[in-house]
Amino acid sequence: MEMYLYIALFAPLVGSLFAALFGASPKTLIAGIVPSALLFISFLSSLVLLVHVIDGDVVHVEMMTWMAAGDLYIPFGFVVDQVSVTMMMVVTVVSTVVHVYSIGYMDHDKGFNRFFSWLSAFVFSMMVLVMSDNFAGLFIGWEGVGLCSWGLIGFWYHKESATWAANEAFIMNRIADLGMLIGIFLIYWNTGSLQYDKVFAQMSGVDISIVTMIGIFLFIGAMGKSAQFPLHTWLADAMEGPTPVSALIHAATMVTAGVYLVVRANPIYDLIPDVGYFIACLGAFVAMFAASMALVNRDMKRIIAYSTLSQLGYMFVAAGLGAYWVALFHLMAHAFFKALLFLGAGNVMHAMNDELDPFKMGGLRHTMKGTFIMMTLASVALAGIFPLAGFFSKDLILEVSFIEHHYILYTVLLLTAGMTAFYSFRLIALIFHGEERYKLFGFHPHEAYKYMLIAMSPLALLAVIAGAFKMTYFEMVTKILPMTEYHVHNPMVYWIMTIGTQLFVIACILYAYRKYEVVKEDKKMEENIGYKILWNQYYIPRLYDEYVAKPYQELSRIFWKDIDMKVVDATVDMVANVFYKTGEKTRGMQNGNLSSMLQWMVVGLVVMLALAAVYSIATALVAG
Amino acid sequence: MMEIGLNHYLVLSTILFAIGLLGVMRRRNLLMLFFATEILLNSVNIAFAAISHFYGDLSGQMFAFFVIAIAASEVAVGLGLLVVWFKRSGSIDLETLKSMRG
Amino acid sequence: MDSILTILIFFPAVAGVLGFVVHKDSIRAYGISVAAIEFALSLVLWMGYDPNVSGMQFMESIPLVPEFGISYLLGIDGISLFIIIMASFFTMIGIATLGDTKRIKDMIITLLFLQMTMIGVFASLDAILFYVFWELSLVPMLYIIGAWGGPLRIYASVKFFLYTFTGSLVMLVGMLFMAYFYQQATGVWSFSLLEWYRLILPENYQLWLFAAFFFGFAIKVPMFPFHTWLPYAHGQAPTIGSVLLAAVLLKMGTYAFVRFSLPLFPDASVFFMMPIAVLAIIMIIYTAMVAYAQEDIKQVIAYSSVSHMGVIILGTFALNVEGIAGSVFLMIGHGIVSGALFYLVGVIYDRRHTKMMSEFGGLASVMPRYATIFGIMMMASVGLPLTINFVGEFLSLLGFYKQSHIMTLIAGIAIIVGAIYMLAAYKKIFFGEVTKEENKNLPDVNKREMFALIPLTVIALWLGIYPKPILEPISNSTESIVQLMHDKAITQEAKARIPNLVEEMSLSRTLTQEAH
Amino acid sequence: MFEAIAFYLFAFLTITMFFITVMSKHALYSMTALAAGMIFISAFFFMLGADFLGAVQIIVYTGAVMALYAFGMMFFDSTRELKEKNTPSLLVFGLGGMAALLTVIIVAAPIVSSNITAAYPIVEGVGNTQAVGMVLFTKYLIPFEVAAVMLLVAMIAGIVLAGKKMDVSLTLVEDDVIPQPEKEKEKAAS
Amino acid sequence: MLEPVNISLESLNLSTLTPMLIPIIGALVILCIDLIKGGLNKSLYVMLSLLFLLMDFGSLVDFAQLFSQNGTMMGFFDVMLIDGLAIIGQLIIVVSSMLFIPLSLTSKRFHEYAYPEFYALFLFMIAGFQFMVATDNLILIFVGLELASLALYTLIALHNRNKSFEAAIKYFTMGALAAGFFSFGAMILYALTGSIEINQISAVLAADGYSNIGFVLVAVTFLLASFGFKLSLIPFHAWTPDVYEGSSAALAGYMSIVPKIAAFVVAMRLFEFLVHSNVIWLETILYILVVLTMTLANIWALVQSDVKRMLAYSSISHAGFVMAAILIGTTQANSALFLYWVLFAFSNLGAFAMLWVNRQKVLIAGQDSDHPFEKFAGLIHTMPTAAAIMGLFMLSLAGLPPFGVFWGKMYMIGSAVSGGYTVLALIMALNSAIAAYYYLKLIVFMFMKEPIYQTDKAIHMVNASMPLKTIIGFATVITIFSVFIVSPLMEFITALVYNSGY
Repeated sequence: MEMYLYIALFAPLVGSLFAALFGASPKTLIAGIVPSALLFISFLSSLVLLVHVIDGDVVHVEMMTWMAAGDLYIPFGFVVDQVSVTMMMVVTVVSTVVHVYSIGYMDHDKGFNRFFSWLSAFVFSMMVLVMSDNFAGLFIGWEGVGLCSWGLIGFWYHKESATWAANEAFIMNRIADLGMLIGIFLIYWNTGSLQYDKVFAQMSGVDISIVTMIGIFLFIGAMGKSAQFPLHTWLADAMEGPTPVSALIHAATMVTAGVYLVVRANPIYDLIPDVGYFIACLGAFVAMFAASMALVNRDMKRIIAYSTLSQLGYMFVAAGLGAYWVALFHLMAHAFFKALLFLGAGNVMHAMNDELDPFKMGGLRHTMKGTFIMMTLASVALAGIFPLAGFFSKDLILEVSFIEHHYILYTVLLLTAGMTAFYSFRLIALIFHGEERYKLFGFHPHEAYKYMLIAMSPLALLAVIAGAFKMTYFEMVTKILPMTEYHVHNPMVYWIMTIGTQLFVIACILYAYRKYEVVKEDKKMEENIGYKILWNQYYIPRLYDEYVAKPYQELSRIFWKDIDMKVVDATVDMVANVFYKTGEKTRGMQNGNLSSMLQWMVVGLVVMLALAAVYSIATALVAG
Repeated sequence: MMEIGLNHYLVLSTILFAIGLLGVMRRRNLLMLFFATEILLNSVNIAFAAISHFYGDLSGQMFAFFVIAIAASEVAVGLGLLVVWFKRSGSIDLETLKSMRG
Repeated sequence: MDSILTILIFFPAVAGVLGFVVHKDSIRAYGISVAAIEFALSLVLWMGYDPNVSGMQFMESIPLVPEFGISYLLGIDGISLFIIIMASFFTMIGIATLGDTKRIKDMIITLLFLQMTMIGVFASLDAILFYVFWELSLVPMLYIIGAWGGPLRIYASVKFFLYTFTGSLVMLVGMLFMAYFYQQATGVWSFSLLEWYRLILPENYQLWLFAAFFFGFAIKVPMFPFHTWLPYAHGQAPTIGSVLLAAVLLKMGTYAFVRFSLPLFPDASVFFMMPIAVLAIIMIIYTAMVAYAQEDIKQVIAYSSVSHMGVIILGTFALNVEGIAGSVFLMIGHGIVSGALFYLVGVIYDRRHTKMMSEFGGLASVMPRYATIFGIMMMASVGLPLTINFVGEFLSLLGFYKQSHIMTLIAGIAIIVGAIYMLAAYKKIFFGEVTKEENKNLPDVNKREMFALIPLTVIALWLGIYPKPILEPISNSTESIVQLMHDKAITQEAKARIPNLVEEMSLSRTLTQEAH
Repeated sequence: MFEAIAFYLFAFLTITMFFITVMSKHALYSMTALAAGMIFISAFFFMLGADFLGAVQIIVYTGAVMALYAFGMMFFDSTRELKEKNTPSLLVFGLGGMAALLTVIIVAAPIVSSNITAAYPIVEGVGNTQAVGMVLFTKYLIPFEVAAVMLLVAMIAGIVLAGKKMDVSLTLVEDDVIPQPEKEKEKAAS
Repeated sequence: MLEPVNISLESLNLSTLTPMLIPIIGALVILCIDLIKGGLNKSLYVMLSLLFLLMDFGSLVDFAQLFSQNGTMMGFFDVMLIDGLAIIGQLIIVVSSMLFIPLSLTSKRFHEYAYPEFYALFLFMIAGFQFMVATDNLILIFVGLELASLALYTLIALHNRNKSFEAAIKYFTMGALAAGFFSFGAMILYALTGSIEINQISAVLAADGYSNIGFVLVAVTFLLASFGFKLSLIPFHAWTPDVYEGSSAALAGYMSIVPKIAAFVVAMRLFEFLVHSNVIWLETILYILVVLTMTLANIWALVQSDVKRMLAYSSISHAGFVMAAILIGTTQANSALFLYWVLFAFSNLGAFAMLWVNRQKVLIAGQDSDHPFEKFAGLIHTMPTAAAIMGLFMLSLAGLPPFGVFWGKMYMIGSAVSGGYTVLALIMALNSAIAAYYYLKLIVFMFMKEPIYQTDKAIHMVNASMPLKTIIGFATVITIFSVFIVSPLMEFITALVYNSGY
């Protein structure tokens, strides 16, 4: 089994390096095919491991020492257990699809080879992240995906906005990483190890306040990667990257790393339900918050990004409430349909020459049938309509919050579910239905390559059927996660809830269709203050820009020009200048005149005599 | 007051020495400056002789003797220098000795 | 093997003297061969080094001034070994990749002398001998900056010299005091570090001596607020000067902290730990912000050096094995990375004769290989895991976390602010459209430059992934220092702050046994 | 009594003379006053029983030194009134006065010492000259000889400095224009 | 009647005179040769002087051995005092003279070397200094000092140009004043103790318990002023830069070494016992003098535009630095003084010799002194070796290890440290840093600037000749490898100083 583990882990790396060989040369198809094939191999190995692990076995290897100093001992160790295998499956499946899809999507791009190198490198980092058996290894992957995300968001580096977004994403993530690092330090100094098993085994013996700190700091790390408020702004801006990247990184895998971390560290969070509750609240808040922004946005990818954010909020609610397997399940389901949604959006963008405003589209269902079907499927899944994946996973989270008696959370999540349905179908309606507005702008849409659609189809399939695996999954994953089944015991309530929710969601969908089937300018709404707030994303980006970025820049300049140059350095120069100036000023004493020289001698004599007189008088007085 | 002791001589010597210092400081003519240096040495000689007398010890007189010898040789060298300088510059005024400074 | 350290130190110097005879057309080949032999010798040293011994190895001792206790005492441990290797390595690639330089003969001979002093500093175990090399290293660097530097080169070089010289004179007074105390205690003069290690001083003496040594070391490091010579020196120095300055010369200060301040004055180290940590944090954050405001790419890297040195200082004053080993490792890491970054700036400077970031933009498409290597080095500098700097930074911060949570939290901002200025600089140079006509046809890195850059890149990654061969000897040697400090400490606080490894070692041994 | 009167008289005279020496604008007055002052000093020597010293004082100073100065004065043609730009006199007098005052304050105090022993006591009945000669040629023979060498040096210095050879400076002219020494000239001629 | 004096010749210990007699005889021989046959080449006189100095050196070595066996020797009615200080002092004087005298073998002709009297006076001067250090009789000190000084004034003037006369006259006049100070100070001491021998004086003072402290202080004040002049302590230093500038570089270098070491030895004899008597005043005064001299001289040296003048100020500063030894007063400090001075002698010899070989007779346009910094600009391009050697001497003078002066500096600061003068040690260290600036200035000019004077005339090395180069080479070697001579030197010096009771 170890061999499969290594294959699953390193195949993407090999792919990345292979593509990197062609990094500086013009487009080479093989640079796309080989990494894709390798990823498929990685997927197969993961599958083998899944089959192996599903019965409760765990594959654990220690490849080599990484760091050892003093008592610290960190190996490159990898573990394939039920949790990580889930993630591996998600990662390999989605990434294989995205790779194949990208061969078509990036067809005309100059940076084709570079793209695959980065993309495979990302997959490798993600695999390290999920497979590592210790926090340090997790951190490697954690930073690695950050790096690749930077490279991929800023992939079109000639665009100012892209590079800006890349840097923003990296820096935001770094802020969170600091929290994570501190969490790791705390773990090390309190347990003497960073290996998951050892840490968790000792955790119960650690002072609860420290466990709380650990929980908080680790969660700060998770907040950055999963773009939770207030570190969420980067995710929307990250849409500057190529769409496959958004599908893979900013929907399916990387952003869910935070959820994975919380799930992975469940023995810690189990000890500190208060922190868990906070996580859940924040999750619910973000779910609502992000969904609200998606309601009015006019950028196709940003809408989907906010939807991702919103869904991450859901996952955190589940994780925070201790329903780790639910969170993980939603993570998986979400990965499939959200990636599908993004890839569909990619097709649309391709067709529309990278136009992102859905108000300039409309009626595309005729020219892009395949895409239309798949995106609609994905949206239905996202909205949580039975029997698609979203229903099983998302409604479960609603149930969890209900069962745990967090009714406020429940209400928030329910409302958010409605909003989700609304904005999803607003998008579908705007893109695929109604008039063919694009003609006004002179676009000539066309369907994407066949194989791109074929590549997407596994995702579509999974988006449809993933819910069916719920029980199998439950049994597998609860071998290491807390085995809590969430059932509303009163069947009456259960049915009312389920059907009610379904109806509510469908109502929202219908409202969205009605409202956006025919597009008309609604000035009144746009001048509404609520609309403005939402449209400006609650003014948070501007806030950050005005009150963080600009002051930082200004302060840096002041530090340099005014403090470093005018105070610190000037002081040093002043010390030197004092000596030099004293010399310049007093060298006149040596005026070459013999009389003054003689007088100086006498001055010296007289001064010494004066001191002598003072001293001898003083001695005389003391003696007398 | 009327009993002349060693201190009287010392005070006298000091006063003379101070006059010599005064001259050294204020004279601008090199020759006259040299006069002042003679006063310095002479004033000391009085004190040496006096101490020698009051202590009944000859060393002081010896010292004074050598001081005279030294004064004499200084005059020779000093005048020699002045002569060359005068030949060069036509002046023995201190003001001419200002080519080096700073 | 017995006198390999002597050979290592004086071989370049002798070669430098002989180099005067070599014709200037052939001097480059001569320089390369000498430096390569020297590097090979340093590798031989590594071969012969026994990583399991934590004490000094390859000791040589010849009394120089026995009346005053000065001797020619050499020896290395895991801490100095790798810095020596790094010094010889950088000299080698520095000479090998020297561009078209005026008066190349003078340059190469100067570099060889510089190499002697660099290695001498790290191999000396006698305080005066150490001081000799320490001061002597200023001269070649003065010449390199002053003769081959930019427009402000004279100001920069003189400032560099005088500032460091002043600091080290105070240090000299400290050394003399130390020797005097030793003489008071034992009746004989001695400047041997190993002898000094045995001396336990009262706390107030320790404080004063620590301050005196600190002054010398802090300027060299350079620590805030003594750092302002560094941007000038780097800004004006030729590429090779900056590379060696950043890679090796700055390490003298931090190395000296580990070698002198900590084991000699454990109580003072504990006493001053927090103030120094505050300084280190100011260095980290403040200079990172200053770096962000720079317009000249070289200045960015210069200030980033200061910022990184802050982390090294912090790790050193963690006073535990993790922290100190981390900081020593970071010395190597920072040497490799900042050396490479300075070299990279030199590459672009050779082509465009400007270092202003506003002159560039969009170079990623013009010079993709260059951009890639720069990117890797930048990420290493930012401290990405699996690069060399991460290991050091992680261990340093980890170590200091034991001493102060909140300080480490603030110091950890390093990873944020570091990313900010580095990414901003990278963006300005490499991203965006190529706007300047001159930049459109810039040649990518050539073979000679690759000769320097490839090994550095490989090392930066290799040691990030597999630091063990270096980290293990460092850790071993660090353990003996920490144990020495613990044993010597006299105040309760110091005893508490500095871990006692004798117990812990057994504990860790059981832990590792469990792990296997 | 007589001693006191003599002391005060001569003290007054010497001080006056030297003061004139220092203050006079005329070099001639100045020199004359100096000579007079020195003769008055010799009076002190006689009063103090240092007859030999008194004689030497008169001979050396008034005889030799003053003669030298007189020659010098003639050479420098400085008999006329001098125009001296004097330094701010307050400073000069202040310094001189301070020096005198401070020294006098301290020196006026009596010396208390019981440990003073005369190394070369003045023996009653022995002529001063004889006694001086005795000491000078035993104990102080070396200083005496050194003083002789010093006088030799002074003589050489005087001769060399005032000599004709100083008129053309070899230091200032380039080597190729230096007049060749006689011998080489001859060689060149032959 | 006086008793006739009967003295056995052995008790006179006439041999104590040999070291001084040799140069005197040498001088007389030179004068005689000149009388017999004039117009002989200067090389003859140089070599003769060298020979006599060599003999002198030999006799001193002999004495050093004798001293190690028998201890201090007194001679000639206890006028002569051959103790360790005298031996080291004389050795330094004679060896320095031996190194400086060949500097007159220049390739250019200078006025003073045309005189055989120059060499005679030179040897007389050496004898004078030797007398100064080899006695504790104030009279002999005074006479020796004057003998040397008068000869020195003449030597300066013999360079024969306006500046040298100016220098000689300034030196002479101030010297006369200092002589007055010395005699006044000696007079007070005599009045106090009835003796003019230093050990006697100290014995009487100690017996009195320094009861007449006012007198002591006045005496010390005057003596300090007098020796302050010789040692060029501020504010008695004013002659130094002008005299150095006015005289030839060779002589200036000589003046920075030999007269000062003689004065140091005397100062050590005079003040050491007072320092040990815990007179706070003296300690304060010396402290102030030392610090002022070090610091101000350094500060003034910073702003000089002529290298020789800069070196003049630097030598003032070095003297102040070394004067600290007298203040500290321990055996270590006193040994450090000599060690420092020996090492300083070599570096300074080298530096001044380098200036000397650079001396051109006719200044070119734009040059207003013999050795302006501009003259050395870009020397590394034209004469790399010369530049490197000059740079080396500058670094040594700056106290950069491992070159000569560093060891002296280190030992001196070390003695300050062990003498309990912490602040002084720091001031000394920081002053070295200030000093480094002006030494660097020359290095900057030589190594980092382009040549400034565009001229076809050779202005560097014009005055060089084989002997000069040899001397410079010798100084270079000693400066570089000084670390190897420090140990034996220190052993030798410490033994001598310690056995003399200092």
